[in-house]
Amino acid sequence: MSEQSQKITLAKGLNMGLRQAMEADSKVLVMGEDVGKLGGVFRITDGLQKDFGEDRVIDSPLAESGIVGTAVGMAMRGYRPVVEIQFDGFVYPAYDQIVCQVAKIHFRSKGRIKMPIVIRIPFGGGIGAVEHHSESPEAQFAHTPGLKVVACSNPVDGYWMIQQAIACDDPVIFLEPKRQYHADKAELDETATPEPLFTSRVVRPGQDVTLLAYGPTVKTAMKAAEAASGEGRSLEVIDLRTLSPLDMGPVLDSVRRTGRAVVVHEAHVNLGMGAELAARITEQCFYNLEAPVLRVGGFDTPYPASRIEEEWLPDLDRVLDAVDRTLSF
Amino acid sequence: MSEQSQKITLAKGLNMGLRQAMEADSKVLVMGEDVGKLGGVFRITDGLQKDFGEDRVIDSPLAESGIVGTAVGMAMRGYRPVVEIQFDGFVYPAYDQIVCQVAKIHFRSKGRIKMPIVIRIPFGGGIGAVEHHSESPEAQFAHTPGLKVVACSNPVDGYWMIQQAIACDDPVIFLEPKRQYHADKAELDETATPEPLFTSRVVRPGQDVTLLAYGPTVKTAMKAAEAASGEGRSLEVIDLRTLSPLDMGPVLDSVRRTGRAVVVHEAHVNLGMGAELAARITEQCFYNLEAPVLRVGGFDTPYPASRIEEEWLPDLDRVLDAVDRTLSF
Amino acid sequence: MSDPTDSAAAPAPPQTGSGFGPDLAEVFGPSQQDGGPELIQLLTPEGERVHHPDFDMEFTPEQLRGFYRDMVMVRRIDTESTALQRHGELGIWAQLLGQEAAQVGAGRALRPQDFVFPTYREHGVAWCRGLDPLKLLGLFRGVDHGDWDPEEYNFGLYTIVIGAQTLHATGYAMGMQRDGAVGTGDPERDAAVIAHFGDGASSQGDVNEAFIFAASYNAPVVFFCQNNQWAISEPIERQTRIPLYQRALGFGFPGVRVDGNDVLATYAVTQAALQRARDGQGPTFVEAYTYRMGAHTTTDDPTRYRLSGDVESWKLKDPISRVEAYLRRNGLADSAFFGEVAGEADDLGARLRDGVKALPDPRPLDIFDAVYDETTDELREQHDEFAAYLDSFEGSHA
Amino acid sequence: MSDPTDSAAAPAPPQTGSGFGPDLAEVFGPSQQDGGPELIQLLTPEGERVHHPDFDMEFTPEQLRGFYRDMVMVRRIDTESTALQRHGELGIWAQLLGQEAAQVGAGRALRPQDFVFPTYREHGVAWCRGLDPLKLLGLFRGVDHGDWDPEEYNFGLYTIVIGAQTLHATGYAMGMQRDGAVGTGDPERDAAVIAHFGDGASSQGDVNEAFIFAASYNAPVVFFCQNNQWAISEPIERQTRIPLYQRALGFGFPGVRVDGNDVLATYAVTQAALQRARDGQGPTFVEAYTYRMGAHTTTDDPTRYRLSGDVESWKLKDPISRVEAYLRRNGLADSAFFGEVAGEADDLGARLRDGVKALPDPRPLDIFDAVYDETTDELREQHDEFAAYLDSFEGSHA
Ligand SMILES: Cc1ncc(C[n+]2csc(CCOP(=O)(O)OP(=O)(O)O)c2C)c(N)n1
Ligand SMILES: Cc1ncc(C[n+]2csc(CCOP(=O)(O)OP(=O)(O)O)c2C)c(N)n1
Ligand SMILES: [Mg+2]
Ligand SMILES: [Mg+2]
Repeated sequence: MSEQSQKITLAKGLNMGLRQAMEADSKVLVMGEDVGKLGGVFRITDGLQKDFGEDRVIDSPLAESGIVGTAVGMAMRGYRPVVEIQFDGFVYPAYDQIVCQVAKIHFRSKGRIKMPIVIRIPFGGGIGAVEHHSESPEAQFAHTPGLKVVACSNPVDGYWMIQQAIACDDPVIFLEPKRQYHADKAELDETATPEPLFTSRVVRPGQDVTLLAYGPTVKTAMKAAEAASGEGRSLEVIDLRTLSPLDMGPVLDSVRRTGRAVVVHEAHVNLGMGAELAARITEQCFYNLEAPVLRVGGFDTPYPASRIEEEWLPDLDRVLDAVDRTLSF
Repeated sequence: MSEQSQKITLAKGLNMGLRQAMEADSKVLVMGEDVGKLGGVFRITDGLQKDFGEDRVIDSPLAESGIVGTAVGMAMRGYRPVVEIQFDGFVYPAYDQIVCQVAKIHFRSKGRIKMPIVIRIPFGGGIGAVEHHSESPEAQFAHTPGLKVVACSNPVDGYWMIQQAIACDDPVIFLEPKRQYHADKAELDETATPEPLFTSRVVRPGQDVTLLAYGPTVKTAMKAAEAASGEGRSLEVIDLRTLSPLDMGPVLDSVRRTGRAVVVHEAHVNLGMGAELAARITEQCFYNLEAPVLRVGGFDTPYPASRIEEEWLPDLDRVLDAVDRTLSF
Repeated sequence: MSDPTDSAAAPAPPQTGSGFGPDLAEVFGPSQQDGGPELIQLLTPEGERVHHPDFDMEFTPEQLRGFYRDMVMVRRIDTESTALQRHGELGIWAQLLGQEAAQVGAGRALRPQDFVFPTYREHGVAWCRGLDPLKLLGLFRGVDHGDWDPEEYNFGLYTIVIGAQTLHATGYAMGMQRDGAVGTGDPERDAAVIAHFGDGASSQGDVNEAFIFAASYNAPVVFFCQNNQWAISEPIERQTRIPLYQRALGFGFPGVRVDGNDVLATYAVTQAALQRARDGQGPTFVEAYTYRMGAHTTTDDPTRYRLSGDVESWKLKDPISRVEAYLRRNGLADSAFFGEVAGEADDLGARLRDGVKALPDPRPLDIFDAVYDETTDELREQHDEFAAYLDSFEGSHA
Repeated sequence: MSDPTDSAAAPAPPQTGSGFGPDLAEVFGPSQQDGGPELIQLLTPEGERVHHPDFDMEFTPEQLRGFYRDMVMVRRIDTESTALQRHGELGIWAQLLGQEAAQVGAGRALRPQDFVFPTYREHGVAWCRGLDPLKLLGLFRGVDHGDWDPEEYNFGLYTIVIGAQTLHATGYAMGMQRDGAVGTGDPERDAAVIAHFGDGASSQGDVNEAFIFAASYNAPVVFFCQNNQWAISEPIERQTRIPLYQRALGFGFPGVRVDGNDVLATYAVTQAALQRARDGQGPTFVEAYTYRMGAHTTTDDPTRYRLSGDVESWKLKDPISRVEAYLRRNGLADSAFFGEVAGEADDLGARLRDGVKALPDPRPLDIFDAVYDETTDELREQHDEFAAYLDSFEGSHA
C-alpha cells in the first residue's frame, strides 16, 4: 500500500470525504440529529465537530423539516449545507421542504438562487432494524425535477462521490447503503482522479444479460454474476450510481449487446427505478431486446419485520431466477 | 330526463356523492381547510356543514399534517374521515403521515386497525394558477404499498367513485381533475349500479393504438381519438380510473389487439405512471407489441408559470404525435 | 405469571387541579375582540398620538409624511392590481387592503443589510425595499414565479406554501451569525432577518419548528405575523384560543402585539425587535393586529363566511386616514402635499396598467431553463425534442 | 415613476425595547438544572412525603405497595430485555431505566375507557394496561411490529416516527367528543386520551400541530412528555431554552412540571389532568421531569456524549428506592412483601427469557398479509409467484 492508499470501509470513505470537503471550503456545513459529539448514529460524521467546531457541525433540534428548511436558508446565504437524515424512513417530515423548496427554488428564481444542498440518507434494509429504518425512498426523489439523486455502493465511490455532490451547485439526494457502511473494505488512492458524479459504470463485463443495480444491490448483482459464471452464464453488471439524471449511455450500450436486462433494487417494484429503466430501455432498444426488461425488487408491501427481511429483499437467488426467466423468453 | 336523472358537473357529482355518503353513514366526517362555511375553495363540500353540522364537517387549523394525523386518530376511533387537501401542491406537509401512518397502520397492526380514510386531492393543471396549484402527485402515492389510489375523470364517476372510496375499508387517495370541476355536464342516473371502484374502463373502442389516460387526460385522449378518426385512425381509449392497484385486464386485452400503446398523464414522465404501465405491458405483451409503449406527459421540469402551462401539459397534438411515432415504428 | 393488572392502584376521587392555573374563561378571554389591553399603539384610529411606556418614539414630520406617502402608494398598487385582475390582465391577485400600515411599518424599520422573507402578500414591504411593483405582477399574471433578484433587494421570492419561508428565514439568520454579522456593535454590519407570515400560517408545523430552531440557536430573526383575523374563510379562533403573540412565550422568546393599523407603532416595535436581533439577543415574535379588508384573493368571496358589519367596524380603524388626520390636524402637511401624493399614485397606477401588458410572456422552450444550475443530458434531449416538435408546426407554436 | 425608496423614513436611533420583557438571563435561567421551583413533588428522593398546595393527595398503603411492585416489575422487564438483547434474542431494546415512576404514575392514573398513544419506550404504561410484556418483545425481536390488539387494552401500537402519535391521540380524542364520551359527568363514560412523547419529540412539527388542534377543539387529551433530558445524544437545551412545560402556555392550555421520578406526584398530576380532559376542560401538558439512566437503546453508547457524573447524581433520585424507603420507614411493608415482589420479578424474568425464544418467527409468505383490508389482485399475484418460487427450492425456504 502506497502512502496515499489505504483500506477503508464505506463509513470511513464518507467520513474522509466529508472532512476533505470541509477542509476545502469553509462554507461547507454539516447539519442533522446527533451529528456532533456522537458523530451520527452510524459515525459517518465522527470527529468532525471536534475539528470544525459547533458552528460548522450542527446538532439540530429533532425536526427534519426544520433541518432541511434551515439548510435552505443557509444555502441562500451562501453556505453549502450537508444534511444528514438519520434513517431513510425519517426523511418524510422534510418531504415538503425537499420537493417544494429545495427542488424548486433554482427554477422559481430563474437560476438566481443556487441550492447547493446535499441530503445524505442512509437507505435500504438488511440491518435487522425496526420499522422505518430500512426504506428505499429514491424513486420519489428521482420523480421530482430539480433534484439530482445518486447512490454510492462502495468505499471508494463513497469518498469521491460525497465530495463531488458537495461541490455540485444543484441539490443532491445522496443515498448511502447503510448495510454496507462497515461491511467491506476497499483500497482508496486519494491521488486518483474520480469519474464524474453523474455517470454509470460497468463493474463487471459480460455478454448474456445486463444486470442494473445501485447502492446495496450492486453487491447482490456481483454475487449473482459470480454464481452465474459458474453455470457458464456471463452477466454484465452496471452500477448505476446516478438515478437522476440517469446515465443511459452505458446501459443502452450494454443492452444492445446482451439483448436482455434485469434491474435489481430494494425499493418496491411498482413505480420503482426499474419501471423507468424498463420503459426507457424498451423505447430505445426495442429491436435489440430478446426479452422484456425484468425487475427484481422489494415486494409491493410495507417493509416487513426484520426476521423476515432477507426474504423480502432481492437476493442472489431471486436475481438468478429473473436471469433464468429472461433467458428462457 | 327521468326523475332520477339530471345533468351535473363533476363538482356537483362529488358534492352529491359526499352528501349521500354522509347520509348513509353517520361515521363519515369531512375535514379540511375551508370545507365548512365556504364549502371549500372549489365548493365541493358546499352546504354540507349547514346540513350535517360542525362536528361532521370540520374546518381545521391550517396544517395538513395535523389534518391527516387527526384523521388517523378518528379512524382508529371508528370514524371514516374524508380529508380535503386544498390543492395538490399542499399535500406534502402531510406526506409523512400519509406514507408512514395512513399507509402502514393496517399492516403494522396485522389488520387489527382499519384505516378507512379518503384523502381527496384536486390535482392537475390548466386553471391558470400560481405555483403549487397544478401538481400531479399520483405516482408517489401509487409507489406506496398500503394506499389505494384512484382518479375520476367525469361527473358520473365522481358521484359514484367518491361513495365507493368512502365505503372502502382501505385508505384511498382520491384524485379529482380540478380543471374539470365545472367544465362539462353529464347525465347522472342515481338508480344505476356503478362498476366496482378498482376497475378500468374502455371509454372508446378502437383497433390501431391504445391510449391510456386518467383524470384530466381522459378528455385529451378522447379528443385525440376523435381527431385521429378523421384521419382514418382508430384509437381505443381506456380510462384507468384506478392507479393502485392497476386493473391490467382491460389494458392487456386492448394492447394485445392493437399492439401499440400510448400513456397520457400530466405528471412528469420520469417515473410517472407511464413508466410502470410501459414496464408491465412490455413484460406481459412482449410478443404482441409492434412498438414500444410511448409516454406523453408533463416534462421533467417543475410546473411552469401559468401563461405557458398549456405548452407544458400534454395536449391533443402531442398525443397525436406520439400516435404517429408508435405507428411508424 | 401474575396478572399485571392486579396491582392497579385504586382510582382516587377525581380532582380538578386548580394547580393548572386560572380557568379557561379567564385565560381565553375577550382580548381577541379589539386587540385587548396588550395592544401597542402610538396613533389612535382617530389620529391622536398616544404614548407607550416601552415603545414610545419621536417621529419627524418628514418621516410621517413618508409613511403616509408609502401607504397611499401601496394601496394604489393593491387597488390597481385588483382592477387589473378584473380586466383579465392578472390571473389572480392577493389583496392587502387594510394591511398597509403593518407592511410599511415593518418595511421601513429594515436596514439595507437586513433580509426579508415574504409570503405572497407582502407588496407593501416590497415597495419599501425599492422593488418596482411591476416586478410583483409577473407572478400574478402567470409569466414567472417572481422575477427579481433577491440579493439585489435583500427581499426573497414570494413563498406560497404556507409557512415554509419561516424556516428559510431562520436558516438565513443562522448564516448571518456564522458570517459574524450579528452583535458586533457596528450598525453598518449587524443584520437581522424578518420572516413574514399570517395568522393561519401559525398553525403549520414548519412555523413552530422555525420558532424552535430560532430559539435554540438564538438566531437574529423577527417573526412578523400579520394577524388579519382570517385564513381564507377561517377566523383566527380556529388557529389559537389565546392572543397569538403569546405563542412565542412558550418557545422562550418575547412576543408582542402591536396595532398593525398603526404605522408608527408597527415601525417602533419592529425596529426594536430587529435591533434586538442585530444585537445578538435572538428572535422576537411581533403580532401585527390588523384586518384583511378585502377578499383573501380576487378569487375569494368573503360574503360567504363573514359579516359585512365586521368589515365596517374595521373601516373606522383605517391605517391611512389616521395618519392623514394627524398630519392635517397638526399642520404637518398641506393640501399641496396630499395632491402631490395623489398624483404620484395616479402615475403609478397608469404605469402599472401599461406595464403589465408589456410583461413578456414566457416562450415554450423557457420551460427547460434553470431547472438545474447544470442542466442534464436528459433535459437537453427533452428540450431538443420539444423544439423539433414545435418546429413541425411550421412556426405556429414557437 | 418616482423611486419608491425616496420616501424611506429616516432610520431612528436604535432602541432595545425593554417592552419585550425581562432579560434573556432571567427568563432562560437555571431551572433546567434540578427541575426548578416549579417541580411538583410529593415524595422526595430521600423518601419523605411532602405536600403540595394544588396536587396533594392521600394514598393508601395498598396503593403505595402497588406502585412499588409495579415499578420493580417494570424495571425487571427492562433489565431482562436489555440482557436478552445482549444475548442476541432481541435485535434492539429501548431502555426505560430511571423512568419507571413516570410511566407507572401515568399508567395507573388511567381509567379503563381512556386510551393511550405510546412511543416505543412505554413498557411501564403497557404493564399498567395489563399487556403481557412478552407481547412487547416481538417488535424488538423483529418478528412483528407489535402484536397486541389496541382495542383490547386501549393501548395503541408503538409509534417510531417521532411525534406522529400525538396527532393520532388528538384525533382519537376528537372522536371521543363526537361519541359523547366527554363531560357527561358519568365517571364510567367520560374518557380521555394520553399521548406520550419525549423531550426531543417536542421539536417536531407534528407535536406542535397536535397542541394547536387539541387547543382549537378543546380535545380531551393529556400530552405527557417524559423529559428524560436526552434525545439520543442531544441534551434538552437543544430543543428548548425554557422549561419545557411552559411550551403549552403559548398554545393556550395549562402545562405543569412534575417530578417524573416521584410516582406519587406523577400519579396525582396525571390523574388530575386526565380528569380535566374527561370533564371537557380540554388539553393539558404534563412534563414528567426525569432522566434516561441507560443508553438511548441497546445500540447507543452514551459515554460518547455525556458525563458519568450526571448519571451518578440522578442515581440518588431513583424512583424505586424512594418508595421503598418510605414504605420501610413508615412500616407500610415488611420484608416478606419485598421478598415476594422480588420473587415475582424473578418469575417474570424467567418467563420472558423462555417466552422470547418461543415467539414464532414470521414465515416468508406472511409478508403479503394485511397490507390491505381487501387485498388486490396484484398482490395476490406477487404472493402466488413468490410461493411458487419458494416451492422451487424444494422446501428449503418456506
Ligand atoms: C401548505 C399550504 N396549505 C394551504 C395553502 C392554501 N392557502 C393559501 S393562503 C391560505 C390562508 C393563509 O392564511 P394566513 O396565514 O392567515 O395568511 P393571509 O392569507 O391571511 O395573509 C391557504 C389555506 C397553502 N398555500 N399552503
Ligand atoms: C421523525 C424521526 N426522526 C428521527 C428518529 C430517530 N430517533 C429515534 S428516537 C430519537 C430521539 C428521541 O428523543 P426523545 O423524543 O427525547 O425520546 P426518548 O428517546 O428520549 O424517550 C431519534 C432522533 C425517529 N424515530 N423519527
Ligand atoms: Mg390571515
Ligand atoms: Mg428524551
